[in-house]
Amino acid sequence: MVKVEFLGPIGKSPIEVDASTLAELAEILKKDAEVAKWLENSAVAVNDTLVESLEMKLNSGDRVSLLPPVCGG
Amino acid sequence: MVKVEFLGPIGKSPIEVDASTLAELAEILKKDAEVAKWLENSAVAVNDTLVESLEMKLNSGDRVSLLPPVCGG
Amino acid sequence: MVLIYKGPIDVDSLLSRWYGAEHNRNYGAMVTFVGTVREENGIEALSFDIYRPLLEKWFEEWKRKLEKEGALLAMAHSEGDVPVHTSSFACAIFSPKRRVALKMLEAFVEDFKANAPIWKYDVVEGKRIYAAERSTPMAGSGLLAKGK
Amino acid sequence: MVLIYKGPIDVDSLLSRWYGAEHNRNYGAMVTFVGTVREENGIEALSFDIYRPLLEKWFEEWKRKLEKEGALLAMAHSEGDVPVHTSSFACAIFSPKRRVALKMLEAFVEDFKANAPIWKYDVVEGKRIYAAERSTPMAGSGLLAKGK
Repeated sequence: MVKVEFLGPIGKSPIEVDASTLAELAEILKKDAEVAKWLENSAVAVNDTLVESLEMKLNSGDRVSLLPPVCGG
Repeated sequence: MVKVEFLGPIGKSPIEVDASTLAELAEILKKDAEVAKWLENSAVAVNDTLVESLEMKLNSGDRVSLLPPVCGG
Repeated sequence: MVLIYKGPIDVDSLLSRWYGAEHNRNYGAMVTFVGTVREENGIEALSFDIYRPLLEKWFEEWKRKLEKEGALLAMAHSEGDVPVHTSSFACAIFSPKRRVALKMLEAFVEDFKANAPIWKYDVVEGKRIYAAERSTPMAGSGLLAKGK
Repeated sequence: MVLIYKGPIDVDSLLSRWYGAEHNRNYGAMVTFVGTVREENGIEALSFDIYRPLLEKWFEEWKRKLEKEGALLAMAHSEGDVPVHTSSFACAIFSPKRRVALKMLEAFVEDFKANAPIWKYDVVEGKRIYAAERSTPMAGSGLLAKGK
């Protein structure tokens, strides 16, 4: 199982899902209306490292974070 | 008479000279060895306004300042 | 390490602390940036969420970049509510050379705005409203919207 | 008006004074630059001469330029001896917009170096030596070397 957390304004509690790649996770999240609208403009981190490829393998216990548009300062 | 003051590192006391234009003043200062070497890289102010033309008329009581290369900060 | 304040930054003591720690280490230039909450659109405050693990990584990368230029970077940010006319962000760069400090301050602050994992909310009548229009998708955003 | 210090600037109280006077006037960004005397070439201190009337004119022109952008400029400089690891120059820009503050800080500091009527001396074994090689002729220099 992979833990998915939704940062900042997404305002949703973490969920646990069964996915072995980011591409699989993407398909699962697209079906969640609350989350789907954030996918287009959110960055993705796996275990606190920003990632850029959907092919990335996920292992049980991995933590995936969705980071919506930012504005510090 | 015009008062000429020498700022910063020129380190010379002010002098009074008889000159009716900056061009005339330039000829006088070129004859002063102590001052001549500073003319090439000094800016000139008349009554605390920087000037750019040798044709400028000088009136009795005017104050001319020589400003050698600067380095603040 | 990024200094995180709960609420507004105490700017006087922060700048004094930074200057005090570094002025005798032979840096010729200190530049600082302080961001203060403006009164506009009827807000009472801004409020911030921070994702600390990634903020720390992002900051340490910038710190290393500046170290290569012989310069030192320090940063503080607020979490939670920051009332109008108080400050939520501060940073300082110490450098032997003034040009490095001036160039890097601008580059750092612009990248901070675009990529530091911090979320901003307007606080109006006690309610937090995400500042969506002023926010920027981080580099690499939209990955999970791709695919089939 | 430029604040002139006899000897080193008290940076803590100066920055605190500037921030304190302006943070509640709805400027979103404060940027500051502080110049500190580096220990190099065996100097004990730097020393400065200032020609105040022209410094004031030069500064007021910059102040007006920044006011057109909605920004506020403040500056302090030392006269006389400033020991190694103490500070001789400070400035601050307050602006509603961060980009104006960042751009203008760089432009102001560079023009300050090139055109503010201030002369610098190294102090070595109590003697003042004009820093000729690090100095820049002001705009328009050489006028009196022209002619016949």
